[in-house]
Amino acid sequence: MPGMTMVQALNDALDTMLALDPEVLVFGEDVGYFGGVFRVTDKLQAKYGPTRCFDTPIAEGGIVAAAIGMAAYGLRPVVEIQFADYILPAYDQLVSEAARLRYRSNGEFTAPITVRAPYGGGIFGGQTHSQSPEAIFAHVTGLKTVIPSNPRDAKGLLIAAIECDDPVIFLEPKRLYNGPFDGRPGQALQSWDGHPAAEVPAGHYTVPLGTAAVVRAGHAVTVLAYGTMVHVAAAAIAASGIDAELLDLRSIVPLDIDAVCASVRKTGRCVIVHEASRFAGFGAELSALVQERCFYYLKSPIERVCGWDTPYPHAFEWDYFPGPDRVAAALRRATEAAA
Amino acid sequence: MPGMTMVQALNDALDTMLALDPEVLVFGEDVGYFGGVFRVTDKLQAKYGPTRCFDTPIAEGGIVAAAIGMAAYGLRPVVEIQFADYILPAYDQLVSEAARLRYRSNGEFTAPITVRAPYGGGIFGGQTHSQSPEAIFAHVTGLKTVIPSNPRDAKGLLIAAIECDDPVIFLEPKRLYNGPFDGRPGQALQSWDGHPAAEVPAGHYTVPLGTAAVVRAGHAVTVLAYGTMVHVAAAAIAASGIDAELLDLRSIVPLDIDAVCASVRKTGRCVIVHEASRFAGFGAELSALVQERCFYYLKSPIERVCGWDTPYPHAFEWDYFPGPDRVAAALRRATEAAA
Amino acid sequence: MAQSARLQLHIPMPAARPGDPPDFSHIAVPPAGFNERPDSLADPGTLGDLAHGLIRVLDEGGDAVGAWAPEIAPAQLIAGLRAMLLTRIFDERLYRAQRQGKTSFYMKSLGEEAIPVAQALLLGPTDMCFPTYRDLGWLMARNYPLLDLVNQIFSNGRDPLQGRQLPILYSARAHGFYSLSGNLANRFGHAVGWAMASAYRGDGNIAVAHIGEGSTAEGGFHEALTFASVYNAPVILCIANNQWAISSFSGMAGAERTTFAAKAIGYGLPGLRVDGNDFLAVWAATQWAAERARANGGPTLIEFFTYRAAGHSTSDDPARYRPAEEAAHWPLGDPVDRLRRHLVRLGQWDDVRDAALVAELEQAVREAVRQGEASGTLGQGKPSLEQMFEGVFKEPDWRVLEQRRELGI
Amino acid sequence: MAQSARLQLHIPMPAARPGDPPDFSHIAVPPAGFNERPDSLADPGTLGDLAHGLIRVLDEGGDAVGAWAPEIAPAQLIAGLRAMLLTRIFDERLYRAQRQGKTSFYMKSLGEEAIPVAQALLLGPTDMCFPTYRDLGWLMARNYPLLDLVNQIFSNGRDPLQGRQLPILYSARAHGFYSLSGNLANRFGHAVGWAMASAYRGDGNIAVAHIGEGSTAEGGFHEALTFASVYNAPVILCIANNQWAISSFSGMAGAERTTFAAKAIGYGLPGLRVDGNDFLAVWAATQWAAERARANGGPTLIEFFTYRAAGHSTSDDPARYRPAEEAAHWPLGDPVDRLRRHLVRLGQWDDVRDAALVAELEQAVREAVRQGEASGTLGQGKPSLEQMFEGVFKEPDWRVLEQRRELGI
Ligand SMILES: Cc1ncc(C[n+]2csc(CCOP(=O)(O)OP(=O)(O)O)c2C)c(N)n1
Ligand SMILES: Cc1ncc(C[n+]2csc(CCOP(=O)(O)OP(=O)(O)O)c2C)c(N)n1
Ligand SMILES: [Mg+2]
Ligand SMILES: [Mg+2]
Repeated sequence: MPGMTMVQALNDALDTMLALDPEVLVFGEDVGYFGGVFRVTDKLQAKYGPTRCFDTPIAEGGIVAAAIGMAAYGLRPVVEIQFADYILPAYDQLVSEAARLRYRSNGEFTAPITVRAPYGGGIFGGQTHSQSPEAIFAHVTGLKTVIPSNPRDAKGLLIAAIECDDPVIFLEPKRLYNGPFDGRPGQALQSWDGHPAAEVPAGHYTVPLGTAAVVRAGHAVTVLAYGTMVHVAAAAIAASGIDAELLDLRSIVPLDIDAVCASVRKTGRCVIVHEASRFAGFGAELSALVQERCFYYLKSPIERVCGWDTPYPHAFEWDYFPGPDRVAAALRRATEAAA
Repeated sequence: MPGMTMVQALNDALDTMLALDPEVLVFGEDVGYFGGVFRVTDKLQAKYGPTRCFDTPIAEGGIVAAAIGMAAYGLRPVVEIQFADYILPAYDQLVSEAARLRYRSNGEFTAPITVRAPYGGGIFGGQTHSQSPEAIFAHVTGLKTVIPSNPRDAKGLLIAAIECDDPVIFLEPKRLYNGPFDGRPGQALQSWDGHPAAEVPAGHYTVPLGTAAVVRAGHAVTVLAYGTMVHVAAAAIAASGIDAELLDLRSIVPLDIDAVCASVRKTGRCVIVHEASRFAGFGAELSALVQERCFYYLKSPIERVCGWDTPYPHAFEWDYFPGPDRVAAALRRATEAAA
Repeated sequence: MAQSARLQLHIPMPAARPGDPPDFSHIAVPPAGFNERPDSLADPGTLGDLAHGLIRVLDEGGDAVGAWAPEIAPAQLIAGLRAMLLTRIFDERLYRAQRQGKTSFYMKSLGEEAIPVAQALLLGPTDMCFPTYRDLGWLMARNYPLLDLVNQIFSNGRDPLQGRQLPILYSARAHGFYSLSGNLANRFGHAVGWAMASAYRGDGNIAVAHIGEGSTAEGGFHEALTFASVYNAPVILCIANNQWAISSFSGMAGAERTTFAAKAIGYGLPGLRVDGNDFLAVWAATQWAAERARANGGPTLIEFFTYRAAGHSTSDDPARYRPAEEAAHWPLGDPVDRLRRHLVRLGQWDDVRDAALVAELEQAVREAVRQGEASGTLGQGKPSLEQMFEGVFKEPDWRVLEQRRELGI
Repeated sequence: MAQSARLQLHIPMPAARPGDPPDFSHIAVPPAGFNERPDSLADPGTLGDLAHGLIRVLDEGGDAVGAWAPEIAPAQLIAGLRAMLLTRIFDERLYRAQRQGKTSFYMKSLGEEAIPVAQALLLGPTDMCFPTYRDLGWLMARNYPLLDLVNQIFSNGRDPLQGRQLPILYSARAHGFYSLSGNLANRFGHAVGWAMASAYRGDGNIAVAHIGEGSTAEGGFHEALTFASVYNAPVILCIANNQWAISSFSGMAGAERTTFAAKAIGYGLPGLRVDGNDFLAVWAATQWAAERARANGGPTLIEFFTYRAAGHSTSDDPARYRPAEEAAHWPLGDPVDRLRRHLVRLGQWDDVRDAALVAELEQAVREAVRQGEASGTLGQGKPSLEQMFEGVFKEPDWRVLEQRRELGI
């Protein structure tokens, strides 16, 4: 099985679904002839024709509105928002319409759309090409939110998202598109080649939404992460020498609450890692859930390692980014703290 | 001092600022001649003229965009979004522009705007006239978020918000506009008359943003609430007979973290109450902060009493709404749970 | 040449406020039959007059005149009158029910009934209407059961939407009526996507989208028009310009400067300005746009010029912001009276038949309300509690399941 | 009459893709001087031709012809040429700096320099430009220090924005240049609010807002135009139609059906379509709109018809989606060459002076880059770490203070 980058795996997922299901349409800004600014839709227009994969006007709200109308008709639109930072003009359509259509119409109309967006930092994109807005979707009843961390999951999760009968926000860590990243900016770019998770099965398969993956089993402390931070956390664990258990949540809604609780009950300690700003970020919900459900197991305070409560600052990318040193420090605090 | 309703107190705050500061403008949908669908801007156009208080086109994004441009020029716009549910079309302007303008321009341009919106449920407004979106603002670096619970605070906080040099989201619990509400729908409507907090000082005064109020001192458990839920929590405490300490946060950004920690360290137990859906709501951040800072003081799991993780359902208003019985049950769980 | 002056901020103001005499002197009403009727595939560049004129068919005497006069079988005209009357009678009765505390909220479409009724009768069963809250007439014309309407309004156990949605925000897929919701303008773009899907599939279905003139200020209106024009979607985009948006007059949405139909020009689309109180003009204009759409001619924007004769909703008191007698002075008259007059002129209608029809419809509405009340009104006899937790997702996740248990169900 | 047909979804396609010969046959270029120049307070209803024509002043030979030919002192023309050349030389040099890894990102305005340069020279010091990322020319014309530009691009310790913003997203209040950011269209409405504030105060300041043709599809564009027209704001709303939006041609924003200037008609505003590569036409059209705005005549929408001769940004390779030679075939030529030819024709310019100016500007840019590098390039010599935490609010709250400590500063 040849290794694939995450970009290739996502492209393969779209290719697979376009081939299998004539109701699947792929559209967004620059996704047609050009194949997308990150190449995720490369060659799909040439292969399936301009009515299956096409460009759109620059209007994220209009893109999502059109997708909802198509889905209500019976199609399976998969739209790309060029950067997650630019999903906000579509926020009202996602919250007030896509998320609520099934409920308010008692199932007469539904919006099984998939909204893909490159997400997160690590590429010196500055304030408006680096943000991680997952928390504002996690809070919305009726939306599912998925964040893959490697090529194999990316393909299987994207196919699962497209086949899901509910609207799915699919956030793609752009720093992982062409190689894993452990949060150490100094070194040479890593490639997906040879990475076990770069072995992507051909054809149709799914990774079910709502199932976390145990990336590393351990006993000293549980680390909850998703997206780029899974790799950063793994590097921090290795560096710290602490026998941590690392969970890749893969989707935050639905959340694999059983896997989270099982691990924390075993280790009695928990570190939560995400790139988004800390305050009212998704880490807060994870922390609240863990202390509600594992209170009598906890030996030390749950730690959160997150982006600072500032906008994403261009020159200070690596000062803002919660790298392996900050994660390792949290692992030490969590494991050293008195029970 | 005559008693005022919250509507009158808010109107008085706007009247006071329009009189004091020619740079203050008040505008929004139906706020001009008509005085607003909840009467908060009643008579202001007649008193100050159509260029100080006026109607706008129905375009929340356009309203906030215009306000930002005016603020950049040097004015102090105070805009009304007719219902908090309809603030979402302005979300991108608030997050990407108002919240970031000072930071990205290194202070060359700032957006000292105040965005008022009637908020929360309890009036059978159904899905789109009842929501509590505070969490999606609390997560945004650069925005302040204020939620008053009584007339006196409402006036003092609104004046503080208008005078604040940062953008402020000012959420007005519409169920409290014309009387307090303890969460028991059965009984006759209560009036603000005779309520101590309905005694509103005349003229200019402020309630500083970021200072919580201790509504009731107690030792058994700390209750964190804001807006309508302050009254519901008070009723639940009275009904339960538990010696709880009730904090009215008043603003969630800035958050009075010292008051929160001081209380929980004293009581060792904590119940968080809000009307918004629970998952990834603002209660999650409060829970995370409390367990991070008071871990070794906590005798029982922090409880959250919130709206369910469903849209706001018209017929089921009182099943969705976290009323005093649910709060009282949480108080019992928190105080009975073994240390 | 222009001189620099002290700048002034312009705040639009309506011609009349409470206390003033009603004033519609700024509204020009061309005679019925005035406008030409170009071919339905005509180049939009040649249609500018239609965006600034006013397509009218029924003259004062009740005759259908001019190039736009449509061919409509008398039975269809009578069906239209019936649906308009039924809408009006139902509105009156359910508005009262809200005042009686049987529901939380209600909105009437008084004076605007001709628009959805004519379109519902004209368009096909598999076409889809993306309505506003003033389009009850569509459901009446499509014979949607009155009892289902009442049950939805009362949020009782038989409510088709199971108490999840505000009264009158119906959803009726089988009747070609898309799910309504409170957020203005949001569904205008859904209509375009729906029409694009029909075109993608090579089906023959078209969409008709409705929006109020005040809501055209929302960005979503522009995005919908942009997508419709770029992809040549088979959709009819309709603006009901009823002069008011709650307390704000149409000038707050741009009417001081030009018509709403003129907005079509900036997208290279046909824009028709139509007398919305003229059942035949509504029919003819919609038919023209439907022909165009079905022939791959793409979208048409139609401004229906009408007047909101009632208050905005049960929460509103229009006497606070406009002269109480304004409705009576509306120069385009009442759509029901005008269609009635036409039918009389055709010898198809008389007072006896009219009285009988009104009595029959009043009886039908009374009966539906009685049956609805038997199933419960707001707060009494609501749907089973599980329904609060149903339909968040296709399958409930652990949060909803736990919360159901927490609530003891 | 139209026949029902099998519906088809239309997907716009440009005339030429890589491998095809460049094809601009669909672009009509009227002769310079063709359009009339109405009074600057003329009724928009009479201006339809200007929205569909193309205002051009400079003819092939470099003469200024027709009613729109403006009075410009030679010194001003030379200042314009200088700013355009400086913009182009600076772009070239800093684009290279990105390739050398000295910064993360860069965008050129090659071929579009005439638009911001003419406006910056024409408009007043207290007017405000709400720019796009292709308006560096404004800052050059206003003599913004080159070194400050370089420091911002290198995000070094002397960066006026202290490393907080992406390269080229400048802010320069004293030079009448509003804070740029990445989100397209969002600041179009700020310009309207700013202009409303000037009118409210009774000041004389006007705003000029820029947007790309692709970005006109955003809802914010429509909302800005609606507010501008409703409140008659003193603002000039400018669309730079450079034919491309990254890889999407202007047809993706509606250009298959009509002009962008025609969008003004739906708001009852004047719409001018202008040769954006003609310095004198840009000047004349802006002057007309500025006169109108200052006389309380309200907003004007201007489409500047131009061509994006470079790639979208350093992240882009246009050869992937358009013929490489397209720029060379652009029918409206190059704005620098055309202004040069005009100056020569006036006897105000020759090759010697031109060569001297180019040499001087190249030297100035080299020097600024050298000095900027001395203060540091991306990653080396960034601003002090506290700057990451400054300016979130006017006063830092406890979160920022704690996090600073956590980071050990
Ligand atoms: C996004 C949004 N903003 C504001 C409102 C509040 N609101 C409800 S109806 C209305 C007026 C709409 O006027 P118009 O579009 O003319 O429709 P009409 O009521 O006249 O039929 C307003 C402002 C809303 N429902 N949604
Ligand atoms: C809201 C938003 N959506 C998408 C983008 C990504 N993006 C950056 S530039 C661009 C193309 C803009 O084209 P146009 O408006 O024509 O301006 P031009 O680059 O041609 O000057 C896109 C899609 C963005 N920056 N903001
Ligand atoms: Mg209206
Ligand atoms: Mg462009």
